[in-house]
Amino acid sequence: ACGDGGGAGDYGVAVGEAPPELTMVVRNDVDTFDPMLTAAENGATQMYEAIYDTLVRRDLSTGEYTSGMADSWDVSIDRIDFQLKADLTCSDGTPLQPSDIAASIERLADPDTGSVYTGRVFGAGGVSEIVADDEADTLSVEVNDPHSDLLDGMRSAFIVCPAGLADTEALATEPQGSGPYRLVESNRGTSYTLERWDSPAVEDLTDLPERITMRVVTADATRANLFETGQADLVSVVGRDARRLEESGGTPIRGEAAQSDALVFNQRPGFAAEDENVRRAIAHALDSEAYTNAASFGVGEPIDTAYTPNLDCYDADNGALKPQFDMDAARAALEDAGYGPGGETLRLRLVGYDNQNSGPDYVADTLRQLGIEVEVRNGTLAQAAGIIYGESEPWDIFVFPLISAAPNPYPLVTKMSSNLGEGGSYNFGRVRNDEYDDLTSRAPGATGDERCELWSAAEASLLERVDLVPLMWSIASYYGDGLEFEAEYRTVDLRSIRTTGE
Amino acid sequence: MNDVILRVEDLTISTSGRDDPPPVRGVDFTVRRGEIVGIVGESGSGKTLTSLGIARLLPHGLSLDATTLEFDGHDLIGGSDRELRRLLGTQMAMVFQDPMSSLNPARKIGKQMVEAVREHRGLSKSAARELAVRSLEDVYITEPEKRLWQYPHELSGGMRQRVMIAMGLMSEPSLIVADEPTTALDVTVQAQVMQLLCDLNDRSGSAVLLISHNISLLSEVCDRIIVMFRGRIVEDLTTSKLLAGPDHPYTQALMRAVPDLATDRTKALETIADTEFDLEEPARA
Amino acid sequence: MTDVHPDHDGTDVRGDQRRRGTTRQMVRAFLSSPTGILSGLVLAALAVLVVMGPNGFGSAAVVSDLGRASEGPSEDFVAGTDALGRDILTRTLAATRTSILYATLAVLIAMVAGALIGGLLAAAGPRVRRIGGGVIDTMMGFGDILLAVVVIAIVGVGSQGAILAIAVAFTPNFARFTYSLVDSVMVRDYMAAAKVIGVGRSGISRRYVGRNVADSMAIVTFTAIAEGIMAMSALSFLGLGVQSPTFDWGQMLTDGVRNFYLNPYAALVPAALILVTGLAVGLFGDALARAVNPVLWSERPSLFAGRLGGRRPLVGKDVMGPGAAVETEGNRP
Amino acid sequence: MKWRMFLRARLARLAYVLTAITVLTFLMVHLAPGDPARLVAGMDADDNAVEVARQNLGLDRSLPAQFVSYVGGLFRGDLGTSFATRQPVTAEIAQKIGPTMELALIGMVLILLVGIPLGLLGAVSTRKGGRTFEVLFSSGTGAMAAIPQYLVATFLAFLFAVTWQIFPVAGAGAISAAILPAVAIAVRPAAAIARLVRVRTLEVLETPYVRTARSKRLPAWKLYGWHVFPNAITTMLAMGGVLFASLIGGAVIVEQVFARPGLGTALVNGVLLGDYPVVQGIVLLLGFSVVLVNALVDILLGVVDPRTMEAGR
Amino acid sequence: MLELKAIDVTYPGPPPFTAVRHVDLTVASGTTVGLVGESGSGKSTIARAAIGLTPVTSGTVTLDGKDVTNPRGRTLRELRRTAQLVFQDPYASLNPRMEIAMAVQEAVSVASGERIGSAHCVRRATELLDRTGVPRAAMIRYPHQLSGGQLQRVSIARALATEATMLILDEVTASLDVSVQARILNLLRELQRDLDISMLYISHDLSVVRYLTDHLYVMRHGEIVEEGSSDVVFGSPQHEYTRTLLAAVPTMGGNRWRSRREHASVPPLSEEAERAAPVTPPADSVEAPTPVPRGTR
Ligand SMILES: Nc1ncnc2c1ncn2[C@@H]1O[C@H](COP(=O)(O)OP(=O)(O)OP(=O)(O)O)[C@@H](O)[C@H]1O
Ligand SMILES: Nc1ncnc2c1ncn2[C@@H]1O[C@H](COP(=O)(O)OP(=O)(O)OP(=O)(O)O)[C@@H](O)[C@H]1O
Ligand SMILES: [Mg+2]
Ligand SMILES: [Mg+2]
Repeated sequence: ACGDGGGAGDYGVAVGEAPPELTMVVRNDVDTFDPMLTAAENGATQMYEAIYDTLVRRDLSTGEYTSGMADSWDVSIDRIDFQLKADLTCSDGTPLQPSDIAASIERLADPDTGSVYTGRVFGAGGVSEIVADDEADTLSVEVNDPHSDLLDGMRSAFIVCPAGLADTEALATEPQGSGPYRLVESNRGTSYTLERWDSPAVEDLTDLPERITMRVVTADATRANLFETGQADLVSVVGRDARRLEESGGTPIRGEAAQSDALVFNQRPGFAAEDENVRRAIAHALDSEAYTNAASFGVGEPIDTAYTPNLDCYDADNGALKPQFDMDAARAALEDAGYGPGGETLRLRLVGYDNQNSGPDYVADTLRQLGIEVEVRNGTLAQAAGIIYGESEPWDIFVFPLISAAPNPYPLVTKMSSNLGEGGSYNFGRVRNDEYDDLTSRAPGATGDERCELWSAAEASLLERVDLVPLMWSIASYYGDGLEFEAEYRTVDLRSIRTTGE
Repeated sequence: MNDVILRVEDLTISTSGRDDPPPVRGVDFTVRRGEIVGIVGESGSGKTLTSLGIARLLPHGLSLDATTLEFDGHDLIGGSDRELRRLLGTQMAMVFQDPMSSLNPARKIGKQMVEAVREHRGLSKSAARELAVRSLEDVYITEPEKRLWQYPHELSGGMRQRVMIAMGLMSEPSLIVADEPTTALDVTVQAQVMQLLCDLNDRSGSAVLLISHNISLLSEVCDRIIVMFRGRIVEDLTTSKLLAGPDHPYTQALMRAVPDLATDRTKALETIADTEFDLEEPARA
Repeated sequence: MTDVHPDHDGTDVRGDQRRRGTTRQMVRAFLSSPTGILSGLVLAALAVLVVMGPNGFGSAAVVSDLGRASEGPSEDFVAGTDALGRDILTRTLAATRTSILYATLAVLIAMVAGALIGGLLAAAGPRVRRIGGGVIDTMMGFGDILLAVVVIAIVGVGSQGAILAIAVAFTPNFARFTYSLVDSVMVRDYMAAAKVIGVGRSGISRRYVGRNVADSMAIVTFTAIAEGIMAMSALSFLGLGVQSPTFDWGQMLTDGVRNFYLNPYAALVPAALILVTGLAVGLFGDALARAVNPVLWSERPSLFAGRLGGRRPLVGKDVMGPGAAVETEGNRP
Repeated sequence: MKWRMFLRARLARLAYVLTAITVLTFLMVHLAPGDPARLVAGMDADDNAVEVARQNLGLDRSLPAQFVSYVGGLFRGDLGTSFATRQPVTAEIAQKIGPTMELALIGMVLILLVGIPLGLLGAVSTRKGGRTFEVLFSSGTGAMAAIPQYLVATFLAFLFAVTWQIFPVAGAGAISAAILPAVAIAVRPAAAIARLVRVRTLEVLETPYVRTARSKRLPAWKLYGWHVFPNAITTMLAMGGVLFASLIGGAVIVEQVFARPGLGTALVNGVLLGDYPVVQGIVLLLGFSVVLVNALVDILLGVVDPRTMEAGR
Repeated sequence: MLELKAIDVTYPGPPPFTAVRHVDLTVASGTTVGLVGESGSGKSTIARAAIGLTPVTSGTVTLDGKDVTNPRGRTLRELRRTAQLVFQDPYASLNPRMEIAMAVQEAVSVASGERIGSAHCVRRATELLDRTGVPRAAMIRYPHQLSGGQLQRVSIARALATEATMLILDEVTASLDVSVQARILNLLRELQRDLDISMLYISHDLSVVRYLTDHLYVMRHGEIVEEGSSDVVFGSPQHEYTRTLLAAVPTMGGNRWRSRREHASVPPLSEEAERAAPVTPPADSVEAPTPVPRGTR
């Protein structure tokens, strides 16, 4: 369908079936095909979804966990027992035994691997035991601390085949997975071609396109151009070019992020934002809607809570706890902090992330209206990370793109709590919110209604102390040429793509 | 066949868009076949421009006007382009003032030499080369075959000048216009070049129009000498007349201004002051 | 002394009269070129904008109005608004100061550094010259942008980084230019003559090297500012240029280019200013070159330096020479 | 003999320039602010992950030790491993060099095809007294040189890829995909070349040897082709190294607009991500090619104009 | 006054080239000495060596009895106060960015220690320019605004401004018109008479040398082949080369070629004359290659 005539949406199959061939454009390149070591977002994740398999999956339309490599599973608060499918095979044809899967998970759990996902998947305490039984096709994972989101974590535990584990260096360029697709052609930085193979793990092969070309284009406008000129079937646009596509008749499918873009502060001793009044003043000065316009040109949605509506413990009422947009209140709070007229001038260093368009500029602009001197430092996510984690460059405010694949509140804990990591090293803002620490240490172990109550209270404590100022619910617009599908912020569910015949 | 190879009547060369008087004004002269004619005059009197005008090679920005400009019986002003090309390409040869820069530095001597005859006489490559070798021999250049493969910068000034002459001679022209061909050279080399020119004139009957500052030199070589001053011809006289005593005071002064080996050392040289010659118009504003 | 008639018209040989004459001639030479006048006017207008700066436009350039963000061209906003609802036209005009000043600063640093390096190299021994020349050639081989990017890798992103990067990137060019300029002056006969007369080191460097090099340097520096603006804007495009709240044409153009499909004016307005500045600076430089070089004041006819002699490039050995001048006593002015 | 000396001098230059570049690029990693290990480990990493990353990168060893192993690697053709992709830098470069070279080559052809004839035309018409053309020429080339490349690129994409859809919007591989980016990077250098050729041609046209050639009454194409052009071209050849640089530099920018992979993009990303081995490798490679191009140009100049070889000593 | 004893000058290579070999040359006080010879024979090299512009490899240079071989510092300054070199091309040897009065003032200032523009400098410069016949109106002009003859006068005035009593004139009239040449020659004679200066006059033009000089040196291939009082050398040349040289000088009404032409048969160039113009030029006498500026912006 690559612009070769036929017109829009003509994939040569009946309406409602998966298109046999598909050209997708992803927003950034795969950094490495080692899914445990990746730092990238959309491009890589989308690719792993196709190439690697996971034990469980989640249906985006229903929110239900569905079968992956495991047919069934038995979840407790600190342990899962999986019953695996028989005769699993790697895409290179070698059989995949439960012990191989266990080895892959162990690598993920091993702190020496240096994976970012270790804590998120297994919780603060780490893994205590992984047991595989090749005869019975079972696998069990047990963690040290109770972790109610363990099952969800397993969604992002991509299983690497033995060939990959044997040579982790080669894994960087040659994926070794058991997912439904094989990488048949790779032009780094430009395009990748994936081909479906007869994986025994896939129930219905016709649900998936036979061949997917993934092109990498970082510029929003260019992705939009590719779509407009019919050179791509499925693109995502995160910025203002969405408006152009809509004007020319495209209807976007929303890929919602879990957790909101928010302002976070450097609360280390000696920094201005250590003072709650300063944080409050800043929070009062910011209008979520205005920020959303500046940062996403209206594609995202303004939000006042840290948890987004697609999160399982979302509580809209917590929004009232966030200081509301009110410049007078902001001025008052600032004066309480000893700045402003009569007091000294407040100087702040703002770190922004270049995907947030004019968002950081908006924040800076507004704060300047309060008489605060703001210096902006926009960079890539990696640069921003270098600043906020490193001790070499001072910073005060960070516009934090909290985008998580997990639809639960746990990922936020790693940023806001002092419980995790040595000396709170995850907690880059050195937030000292004892209430939050306490609540979040209990929440992962709780079940039923209590779980969400605890999480909700934890969110409330952050908002009350203004440790976090939620601003926007990030949403990526996906446009399909005569296609419908389910999407998250970072990925499109390949199994859900269907032609619409429009 | 006409006895006169070059006839110039009322030749004026003017600069475009300037109020200055034209650098060459109303020049008349003729050159007969086989004749050696010299042009002498102070610097800037229009000698070079006259010669370029005759060859229709005036630099950009100058325009030419004449009642008659005839070469070998062909009208150089009205004649057809094609005809003139061939005529001037074969029948008139130019040897310029500065041998150091008159040859293309980026082209081998051989190629530069043969291109005119190949163009106008359609000679084959080998025939043209042979001719070039013979021509180099004619100007007493040693190892002519080797020279063809050399670049101009590999030759001495005197050799380059001889190459220039040899190049002009290849098509056996009826007129050689040589503009100060020896100014940059040693007296000994100058003597060789002069000998060559005379030699050729003798052998193939080419007429020579020789331009020089050096009136003594011209007096040794030429049959006739034209004296130019401020863009005009002030006197056109035979060499014997010159030696016997020219009529025009400028020519007389010119002869006295140049010391020769016999000049009286105790006397100051005579010089030519600007005001001395009252031509109709004052020189330059 | 029979034939020499010095016209004793009582002219004095003193300094001020001389200087006045020189200035007058320069001005006259400058005014004789229409392009020079035109570009001069454009530059004057730009200078006004530089002086005004962002604050000269009141709040229009800096204060955001999110209610009217990302609008297309309208009566209120001739070129539309940016993502924070600021008028693009006003903002572009307001950005003139930063754009020109930063580029100028970078170019000046490069000029000083390059002149020093080039001058020292030209005065150094053959070995140093060869090695230095090789390094400069190679640095030049990298080109402005690449060098600047590499510098930014070291010094970090931001206005200072960008200025420094452009300065470093331009330095080899200036060094090379100064080097060949000084070198061409050094080998000239008048240098030997000056030495023979016994002119001291400082006299040589001021009156000989200095005077013969200064105007070409000044003009090249001047024209390099346009290049500097371009290079700055390229850095902005790569995300390595000046950072908010500072804004320059490059930033605006970059933003405009990203928004090209929705509001092309957002790109075209700053592009037009960059273009106009570049052209004006170039033409002005040409006119200036003619004005300050006494050799070009009056284009005198001569066979090989005729009308074209005046249009030699301002590079290399021919800067000072009038070509093969046909000099005659009869040509006395 | 002449050639041998000439080549020896070139090789010596190659050696010391490369040494200088190697030391400089190596120091770059250590002069740069920030912690590469942190950058590699990513946003969500804790101290442990960072430490692991540091060890993996070999950044925990002493500076001289690192330098020795870096230089040792160079001799084995090993430029290190990319921080971001964990791939050998050589592999990384091998993947990116193709598209960039393609762009540079097409760009070069365009520059020559447009710049030289335009310059010659400019010279000829100036000589004929075409004042209007002269003004057009100088303002035209001036404008061409004063428009930022990314605007040109975007504009070309807008017209030819989006509006008329003659060329693909983005990508690499097919030649057609390289045309627009090549045009975009060729515009400025072509203008520069045109100006240079014009000025130089005008100079050459006034030389005595062209007058000599005119006196032979050769047809125009021979006069220009044999006498004017070879002499006018030397200046342009001497610009070869710089031309190459401007193409690569242009590629950095244009590659972004057309979403082409290439050395330029890789370099900028390397800088932005702090992926210094890649930056180091690319800088080294470019330095090498620049020195090589300069040497080639010198040799070519020696062929076209044999006098330069003697001056080159 | 000026005495060169057994000087050798070798230009450093590669390959090194010995341009002048064992040259002895004396210029007696108040006299004019001529130096002639073929192109590239080392005449200019001698001039430059005498003035300390080119280092002498061996031998001594004395000026007024003082040793000024390869002078430095004080010696150099003193040497330059006594001896001056005037170059062939007056245009090239004047700073194009300096008005000619300034150029002369500068020389005065070097000699007197007074500031440029001081009353003394102005007066003396004006005086010298008047003396050499440069019109007053021309004094505030730049070199390119003057004619070649005027410029050559400025050069001479500048040399005199240093209060030099020894002038080395290297082909000073080669680029000038005959009538201008005559004026310069007259000026030189006049200056010599009035100021009692000594001159070393280097030229190709034997007629001029004959007219101007008392004593003559003939050079070839870096060596002096003949020396003697002008009258003697011109009258009865001893060396073969001198004879060739003299024979080649065109004389008014001399009819070497014309007569031959009239008598038809022209013998080819003699072997000897061919050797006089070497087929292979000395390595460096070829035109200096123009370095092409690389990467000019
Ligand atoms: N291209 C030109 N444009 C305008 N005027 C010119 C041009 N070339 C020469 N002239 C002027 O024409 C006059 C005659 O010049 P020409 O070169 O013919 O003199 P000449 O007698 O050959 O002098 P010389 O002995 O110095 O060669 C001079 O005043 C010169 O300035
Ligand atoms: N700087 C230099 N380096 C090397 N060789 C040189 C240098 N200057 C001159 N020569 C060589 O020294 C020889 C003598 O040169 P010089 O200039 O003294 O000759 P000349 O007699 O003045 O010649 P001309 O009559 O042409 O002026 C020549 O062969 C020349 O090539
Ligand atoms: Mg002439
Ligand atoms: Mg000499």
